[in-house]
Amino acid sequence: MIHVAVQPGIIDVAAELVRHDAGGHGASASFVGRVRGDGGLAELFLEHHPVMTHAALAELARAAAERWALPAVTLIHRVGAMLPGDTIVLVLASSPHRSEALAACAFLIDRLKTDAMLWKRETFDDGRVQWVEQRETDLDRAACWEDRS
Amino acid sequence: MIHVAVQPGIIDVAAELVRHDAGGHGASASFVGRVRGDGGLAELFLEHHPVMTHAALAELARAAAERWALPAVTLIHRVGAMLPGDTIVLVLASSPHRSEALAACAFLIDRLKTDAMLWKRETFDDGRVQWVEQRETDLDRAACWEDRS
Amino acid sequence: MQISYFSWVRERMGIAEEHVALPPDVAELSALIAWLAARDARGAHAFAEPERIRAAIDGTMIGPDARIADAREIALFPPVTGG
Amino acid sequence: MQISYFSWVRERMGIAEEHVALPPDVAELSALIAWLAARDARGAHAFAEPERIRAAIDGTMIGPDARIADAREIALFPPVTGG
Repeated sequence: MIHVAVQPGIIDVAAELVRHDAGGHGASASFVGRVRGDGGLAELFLEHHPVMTHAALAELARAAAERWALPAVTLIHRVGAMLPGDTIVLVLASSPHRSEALAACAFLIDRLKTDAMLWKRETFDDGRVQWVEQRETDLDRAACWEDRS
Repeated sequence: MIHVAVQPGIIDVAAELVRHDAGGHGASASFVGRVRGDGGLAELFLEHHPVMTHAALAELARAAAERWALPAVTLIHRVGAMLPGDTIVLVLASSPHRSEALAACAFLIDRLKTDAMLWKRETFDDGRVQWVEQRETDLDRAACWEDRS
Repeated sequence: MQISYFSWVRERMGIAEEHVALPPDVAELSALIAWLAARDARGAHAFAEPERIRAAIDGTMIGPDARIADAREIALFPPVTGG
Repeated sequence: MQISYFSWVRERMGIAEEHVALPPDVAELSALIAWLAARDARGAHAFAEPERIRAAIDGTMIGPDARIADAREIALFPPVTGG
């Protein structure tokens, strides 16, 4: 089962785990990304495209499910205004075997950094506001999945 | 915070997530391994050493926390008799950054297959009982962590 | 043709989207960006560095040489920073 | 000296642990395994393939040439299959 969501509401990790695990998979890998309060961050705003963001996540989930023959993939991205500690993204990948689940989970988190139309804007305690710049390391990590089979 | 347990009781994944996430880490990777009912498996029994099993898991958790500078590692292994669908092992690794959390999670699940004194015995619906043999692929996966820095 | 803007491109343009009637010589993406940059001060600010601009036509990512004549919607935005 | 057995080694021996008084010439792990294999039918069954036996002295993994004279507890078991 593939479940993809782009939502302004809080990501309920426990509820998503229950939904995802309904099949009782042999191996489940997960990744949870949260807003860090580094450097006095007060708010993280995540802008998205009303159509393309969901389409990109759905395509990534489909690609991972096909590549590693996964019975279940969950990919949920929050958008809009968030506070430090809030969950931004949840990736769940399940398989009968651990190596497929772990690889798919890493693939999904790496690739959604570069493939999904999402832009982060940071607001700090002192009033500064800045859009996050794309990092070379993210591009490198995402690209390395192209070379493997 | 490092939390390691070897327990005959059910692993409460939701409760362990809450305990582990108390620090509000930027990135958390997890792995859940469950008993698969392949081939008519009726029961999985996991034998352990009363002292060495916990010591090995504690050493692995310590090594991972040190190698990737992790603020939190949880490593819980169930022992004794289990049914298909039961959770055998839970790995949680958190870091400010995703690559460290993902790498540590994969390291821990690979290495505990070869480093911890645990032995699986399978009982099938037709009454057959067999001890699981060590797999070369598990040794290879565990060994590959030796070469990386 | 509808053009939509995202992230700091949207902020610098001051609008999320607009409908434009393009001159016939604006046929590729690069020409559209140059035309927007020359149109007014907001465009000049938003598109001062064309190499930092990414684009999609009707939901598909495109390069600077892509023809835009048949597009219904063009999205213009900086490199993504999600996850 | 206490010897403890695990997994199918324990099942074949029929006991989880025992105390033994070793002959003075049984000084290394490999000699201990040969001695157990020669002692009775259960030992012969459990230790028919010494290359499949792993061991630890007082909580530390050891190889076949390790000296065992000073051990308090020796654990004998097959390769692990956890996770």
